[in-house]
Amino acid sequence: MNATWTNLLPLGIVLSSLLPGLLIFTLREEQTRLRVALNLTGVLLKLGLVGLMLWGVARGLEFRFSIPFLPGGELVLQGDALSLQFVSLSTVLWLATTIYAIGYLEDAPLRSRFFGYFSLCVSATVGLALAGNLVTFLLFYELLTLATFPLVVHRGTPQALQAGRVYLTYTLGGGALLLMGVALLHSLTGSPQFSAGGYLLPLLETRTPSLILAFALLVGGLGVKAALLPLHGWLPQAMVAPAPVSALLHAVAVVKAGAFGIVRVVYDVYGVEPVQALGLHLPLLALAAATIIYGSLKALQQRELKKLLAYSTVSQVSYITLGVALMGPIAAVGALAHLVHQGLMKVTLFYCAGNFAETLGVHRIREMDGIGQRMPLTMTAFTLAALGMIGVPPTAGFISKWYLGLGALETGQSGILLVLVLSGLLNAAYFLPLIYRGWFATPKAPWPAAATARAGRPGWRETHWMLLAPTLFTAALALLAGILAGTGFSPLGWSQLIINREFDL
Amino acid sequence: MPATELLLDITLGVLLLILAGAALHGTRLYTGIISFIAFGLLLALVWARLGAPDLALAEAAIGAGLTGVLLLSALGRHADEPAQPGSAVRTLATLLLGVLVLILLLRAVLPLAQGPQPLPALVNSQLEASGVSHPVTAVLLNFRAWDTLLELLVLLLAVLGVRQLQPAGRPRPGVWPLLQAWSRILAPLSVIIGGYLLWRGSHAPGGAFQAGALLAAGVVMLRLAGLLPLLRWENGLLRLLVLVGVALFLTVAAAGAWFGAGWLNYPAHWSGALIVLIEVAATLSIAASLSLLVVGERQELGR
Amino acid sequence: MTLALASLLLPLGTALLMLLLRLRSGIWVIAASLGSLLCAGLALHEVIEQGVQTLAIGGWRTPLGIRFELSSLTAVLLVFTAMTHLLVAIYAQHSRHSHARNTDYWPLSGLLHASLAALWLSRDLFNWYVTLELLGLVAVAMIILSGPRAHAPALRYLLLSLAASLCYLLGVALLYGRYGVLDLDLLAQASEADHSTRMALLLMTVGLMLKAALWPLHLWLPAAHSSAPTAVSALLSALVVKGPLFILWLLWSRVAPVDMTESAGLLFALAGIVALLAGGWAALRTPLLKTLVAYSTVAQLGYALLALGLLLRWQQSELSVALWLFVLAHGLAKVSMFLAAGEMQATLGSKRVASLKGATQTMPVAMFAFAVAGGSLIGLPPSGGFVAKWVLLQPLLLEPIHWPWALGVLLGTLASAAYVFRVVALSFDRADATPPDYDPDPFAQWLALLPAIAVWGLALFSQPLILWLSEASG
Amino acid sequence: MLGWLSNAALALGAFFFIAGTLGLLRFPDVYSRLHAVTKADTLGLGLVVLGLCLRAPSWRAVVMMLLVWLLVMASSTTACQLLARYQRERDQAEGGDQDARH
Amino acid sequence: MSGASLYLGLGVLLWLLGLHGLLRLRHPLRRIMAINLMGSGTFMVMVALASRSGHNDPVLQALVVTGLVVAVSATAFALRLAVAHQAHRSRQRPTGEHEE
Repeated sequence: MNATWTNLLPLGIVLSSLLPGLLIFTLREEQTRLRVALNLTGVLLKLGLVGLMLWGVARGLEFRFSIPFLPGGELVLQGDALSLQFVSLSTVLWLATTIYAIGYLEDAPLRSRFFGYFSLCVSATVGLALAGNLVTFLLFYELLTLATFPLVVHRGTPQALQAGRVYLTYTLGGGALLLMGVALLHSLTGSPQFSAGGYLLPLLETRTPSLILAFALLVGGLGVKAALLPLHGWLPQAMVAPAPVSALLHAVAVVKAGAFGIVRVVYDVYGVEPVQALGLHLPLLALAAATIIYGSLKALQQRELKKLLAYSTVSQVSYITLGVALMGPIAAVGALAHLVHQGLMKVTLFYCAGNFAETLGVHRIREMDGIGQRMPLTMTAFTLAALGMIGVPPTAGFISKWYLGLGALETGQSGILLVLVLSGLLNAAYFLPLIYRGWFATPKAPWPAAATARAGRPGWRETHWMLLAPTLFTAALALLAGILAGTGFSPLGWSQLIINREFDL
Repeated sequence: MPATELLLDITLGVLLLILAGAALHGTRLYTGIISFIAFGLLLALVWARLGAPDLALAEAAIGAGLTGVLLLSALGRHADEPAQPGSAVRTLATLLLGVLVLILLLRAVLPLAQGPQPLPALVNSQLEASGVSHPVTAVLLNFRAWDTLLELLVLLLAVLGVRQLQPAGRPRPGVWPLLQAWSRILAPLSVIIGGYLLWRGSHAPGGAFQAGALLAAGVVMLRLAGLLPLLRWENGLLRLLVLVGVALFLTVAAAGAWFGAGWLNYPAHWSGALIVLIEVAATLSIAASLSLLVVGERQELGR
Repeated sequence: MTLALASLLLPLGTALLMLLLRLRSGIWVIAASLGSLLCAGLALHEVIEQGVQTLAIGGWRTPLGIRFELSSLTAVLLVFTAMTHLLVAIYAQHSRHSHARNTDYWPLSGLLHASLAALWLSRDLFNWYVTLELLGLVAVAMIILSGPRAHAPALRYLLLSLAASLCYLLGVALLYGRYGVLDLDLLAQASEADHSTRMALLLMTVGLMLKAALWPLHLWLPAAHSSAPTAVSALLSALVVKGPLFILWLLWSRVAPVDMTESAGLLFALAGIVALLAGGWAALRTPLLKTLVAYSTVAQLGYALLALGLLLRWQQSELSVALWLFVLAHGLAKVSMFLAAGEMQATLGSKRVASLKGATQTMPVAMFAFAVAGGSLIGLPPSGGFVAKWVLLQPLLLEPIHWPWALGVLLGTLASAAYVFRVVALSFDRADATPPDYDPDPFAQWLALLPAIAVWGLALFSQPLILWLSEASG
Repeated sequence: MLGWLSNAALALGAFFFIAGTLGLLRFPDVYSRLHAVTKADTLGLGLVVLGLCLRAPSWRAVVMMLLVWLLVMASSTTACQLLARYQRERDQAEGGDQDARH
Repeated sequence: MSGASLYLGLGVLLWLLGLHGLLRLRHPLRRIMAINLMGSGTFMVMVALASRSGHNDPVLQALVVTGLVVAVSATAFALRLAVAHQAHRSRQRPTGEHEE
C-alpha cells in the first residue's frame, strides 16, 4: 500500500468525523464552544475532502485504500461514482443536521455523548458508502447499528429504551443475516472488489442454490435497514429519538444504508443478468411495491406528525428498491436520483416537524391548524418538501418518479406504473390536508407570541436561527435538485453517469 | 494359581467392599469413618499382596493414618446429619445404571490383563545410569522427576489453600500424662524409622514420601499430646521447611538447564548424591506440609 | 525451548520467593509476568523461525521420560497466559475495589501461571493429570480468597474437580494398560479402535468436560466463578477452563482412531449448539451480574465445542484455527467483562444486574468496556469473535448439506446478543440511575477497557494469528 | 518337628484372635470389650510371632519380628488405657455425681 | 494371572462405588470419603496392571505413589474446607438446625 495521497484520501474522509467524535467523548458537558468547534471543523474538513475527491474522480483519478483484514478479504475503502453520490449526500446533510442539532440541544444534558455517537454514526455511514468489497461493507454496516443505538435511546426514558430494544432486535437480526450471506459468498469466491457487472456470473450454473440463499440472506439483512415490508417495525418506534436523530439517521443515513446496500448487491456483486437469470428480481419487485402501498396506507392513519413522516419514509425508500428491481437503466437512474432527492426532502420535513415540536410543542396533526401564520418560513419549507414527496413538478420528487415511471414502461412492467400513480395519490392524500391545515385553517387558540425562550415574531425570528437555517437550506437544495436536474453535476446527472458505466451504455 | 492365594484375594476383596459400603452408606457417620480407616489399612495389605511395598508403606502412613486423623477431627465439628430418605425407585434405577456401567468397564478392563509392557525392561536397562538401584525411586526422582516436582507443588498448594481458610483453634482437651509419656517414646521412634526409610529408599522400597508421612505422624502425635510449641508462619524456619523441597528441586533442575546437560538432567556422576539431597529436602517439606495440613492452627498457618 | 521453560519458571520462582520472604506487594508478580511475557514472545519468535521444538526432560527419551513440545500454538497460548496474568495482576494491585491486595493472591497467581504453562508444554498423559490437579487446587484456593461465603461453591467445585481428575486418571490407566506408553505421539501411532480404547477415551472425555465446564457438566461454574474475587474470576474464566479443552482437543485430534472421531464429533457439535442456547438462556434470566458473565463463559465454550466437533466429524484440521481463535477472543473479552462487571458491582454496591440502570452515566468507561467485550462475544466485526466465527463458517457454508450447522451458529449469535444487550440497554436507562455510593476508580475502568479494545481490533491482526494457529493443527 | 510346632503356634494364635473378636462383639459395655480385645489380641500376636520366628530364614528377621511384637504390645496397652480413661470421663460427665465419688 | 484380573475388577467396582456415593450422598464428609474410594479404586486398577507380568512395573508404582500424595493433599484440603464451611454455617445459624 504505497501511501500516496490518493490512497489516504478515503481513509481521511472516514477519520475526519471519527477523530473529532472520539475527542468529543472526552469533553465535559460545559465545554460547549470547544465541542461546537470540533464538530464544525470535522464537518468542514469532510466537506473539503469530499469535494477534493469529487474533483479527482471527475479528472479520472483512482482512490483506493486497503489493509489486510480477513484471509481473502481485505478492508478496502474505494471512491467510485456510486459511493461518491451517497458520501456527498450524507456529508451535506451532516453539515445541516449538526447545526440543527446544536440549536436543538441548546442546554440538554449529555451532549458530549450525543455528538460523540453522532460523529461515529456519520463515519460509519461514510465508511459504508466508500466500502470497496462486501466484507468492508459488512463491517461498517454493523458499526452503524452499534453507533445508532445510543442515539435512539438517548433520552433514557422507558419508551426510548423499549424502542431501542426493538431497534436492536431488528438490526442485530438483520446484521446476523447479512453476515451469513456475506460469509456464504466469501466461501464461494472470497470477497473481490465491487465491479460494474458483478463477479458471480461464472458461478451461475454450478452454485445456483447457494446464490439464491445468499441473495435472500443479503436482501433480508439489508431489508431491515431499508425498512422493507416485514422488517420495517423498528422505524416508527425509533421516532421517539430526538429530532436531529430521526432527521439524519432515520431519514437518511440508516435507511439509505439499507437501500444503498441493495443497489451495491444487485449491481456490483450479482450484476443485472445473473439476478434476472435466477428470477430474483420478481420477488424483490413485489416486496418493494407492497411496501410502498403499505407505507402510504399506514401513513394515512397516523395522528402524530413524526409517525406519519416515518411511514412515508418506509414507502418512499422502497421506490429505490423498486427502481433497482425493475432491472432497466432508466429505472436505475430514477432509483439513484431518488436516493438523493428523497434524502433532501425527507430531512427537510423532519426539520420542520422538529421546529414545530421544539418551538410550539406541536406533535399531533390536529394541533397544526394555522401554524403557517406563526411560522411561515418553516411552513413554506414544509410545503415545498411535501409537494416534492407527492411528485409535483418542478420539485426533485417529480424527476425521480418520472424516471421510475419511464423505467417501468421501458421494461414492460405496466403494473408498476399503476403502483407509482396510486402511491402518488396516496402521498397527496396524507400530505395535502397537512398543508391545508397549516395555511388555511384558523388556529384554535391564538399562538403564544413570546411563549418560549426561542420565541420570536413570525418571519426570520420565528424560532432559533440554528433550527431555521438548515431547514431552509435543505428545502432550497431539494428545489434546486429538481430545477437544475438537467445539468451534469445535479444528482440526476450523476446517477446518469453511474448507470452509463454500470450498464456500459 | 494356588487355591489359598485365590481364597486370600477373594476374602480381601469382599472385606474391602463391605468396609467401603459401610463407610459410605452406614447409618452413623462415626462407624462410617472407622470403617473407612479400616478400609485404608486393608488396602495397604492389598498393595503388599500385589507386590508394591512402597505403596503399602505410603498407604498405611498417609491413607489410613493421616486421613483418618483428619476425618475424626472433622467429625468433631459436623453434627451427625439425619440419614437420607432413599426412595426405592431411585435406588433401583441407580443400581441398574451402575450394573450397566460396571459391565462396560469390566469389558474394557479385563482384556488388559495381557497388555504390552515395554517400560519395565526399559527402566531396568537404564537403572544404573539413574544413580539409584531401586527402580521405583529411579522413576520417581530421575526418569519422571518433573511429575514429582509438580506433585510437591500440589502439596504446597494444599497448604496454601488451608491457609486461606483461617482454621479456628482446636479446643484443648485435658492432656493426660500417659499420653504425653507415650508420645515422648513414639516420637523419636518415628524419627528413627523415618530416617531409615529415607536412607533405604535408594536401594529398597521406601523413600521421601513414606518417610515424610511417618515424620508427620510423629509431629501430629506430639501436637495432640500438647508437647509441640506453636511454630508461627511468621517464623522463617517453618516457611523454609515447607518450601525447601520444591525450592531445592527447582534450583537443581534450573542449574542443570543452564550449566549442566539440560533441564532436570543430573550430571552423570553426581546424580546419586543429588537424588539423596533432593529426597532429604522433600522429606522435610512433606513432613512439615502434612503436619500443617492435619493439625495446622490459625497462628501456624497465619495470616 | 529454554525460553519457554524460562516463561514457566519465572512465575514459579517468584511465587516461591514471595512465600519464603512473606512479600505481599504485587510489584513482584507484575514484574514476573512481564518477564514471562517477554520470554514467551521470544519463544514464539523462535518457533516461527525454526519450527516445532521438543525437549525430553532429564535427557530420557519418550517411552520412559516426559516430553515437552513447543509448537506455534503452544507459544501463542504461553503469550496469552502471560498477558492475561500481567493485566489481572496490575488490576489486583492498583484497583481500589480488588480486595485481593494483601492476601495470598500473589503467590497463588504465580503458581496458577506456572501450572498453566506446564500444561500447555507437556505431551504426557499422566503429567497432564498432575497439572489438572494443580489447576483445580489453585482455582479453589483462589476462590476462597473472597471469604466464607465462597466456601460452599468452592467445596462443590473441589469435589467435582477431584472426581473428574479420577475419571481422567482411570482413562489414562486403561490406555497405559492397553498400549504400555504414556506419551501422546507414541499413543497416536499405536492406537486402534477397540473397546478398551473407546472406554478409556470416554472416561477421559467425561473428566475433561467436567473440568472445562463444557455443556452437560457445567453446573458448578456459575456459582464458583461469581463468588470468587473479581481478579480471580477473570483468571478462572479466561484461562483455567481452557486447559482441559486443550487436552481434549489434542487427545481427540491425535490419539483417537478415525472411525471413533466421527460419532464423537457429532456429539461434541450438538453439545456445543445446546451449550450456546442453554448458556445464553440462563444468562438472559439470571438476576445477578457476575453469574450472567459466568453463564456467558459456558455459552461461549459452546462455540469452541462446536468447532471441535465439526473438526473431528469432517477431519478438516483447519477448523482447529477457529477453535483456538474462539478461545483467544473469548479469553480477552472475558477478562475485560469480568473486570468491568467487578468494578461496577463494587462501585454501585449491588450484585444485581438491575443496579446497572444509568451505568453509562455513572460509570461510562466500565460500561463501554463491557459493551465492547460483549460485541466480541457476539461476533460483531472487526472483533476477534467475528474472525473466529468467520473462519468457522467458511467450511460450513461451502456445501449446502452443512447449512443446518450454520443455522446453529446464527442462533448462538442471537442468544449471545440477547444477554449482552440486556445489560447494555439497561445501562442507558436515565430514568432512575443508581448513584454510585462512592466515587468510581477510573484507572481500573480504563484497565478493563484495554483487553476489550485489543479483542475489538483483533481482526486487523488476524492474518499472522491464523498462520500461527494453523501450523499447530498437524 | 519345627514346622509342626510353628503350625500349632500359628493355629493357637489364630484361635486367640477369634476369641478376642468374639469378645468384642458379644460383651455388653466398653470396658469389658476393651479388656477382651487387648488381652486376646496381644497373646494371639505373640503366638503368631513365635510361629513365624520358627520359620524365619535369618536371625535378623527374628529380631525384627520381636521388635515389632514389642512395639505392638506397648501401643495396644496404652491405647486400651487411654480409651478406658476417656470412657470413664464420659460416664462421669453423664452419670451425674452418684458414682463419681468412689 | 487371574489374581490381577480379580483386582482389576475390584478396582473398577470400588471406583464405581465411590462415584455413586459422590453423586448420591449429600453430607460433605461422606462425599470426601467417596472420592477417596474412587481414588483407591483407580490406584487398585493401576497396581493390578503393574503386577500383571511377574516382575512389577516400577513406572506405574511411581505413578500411584504420586497419585496417592496428590489424593491425600486434596482430601486434606477438602476436609479442612468442609470443616471451615460447617463452622461458618453454624456461626450464622446458632440454632444449629441444618436444612441442607
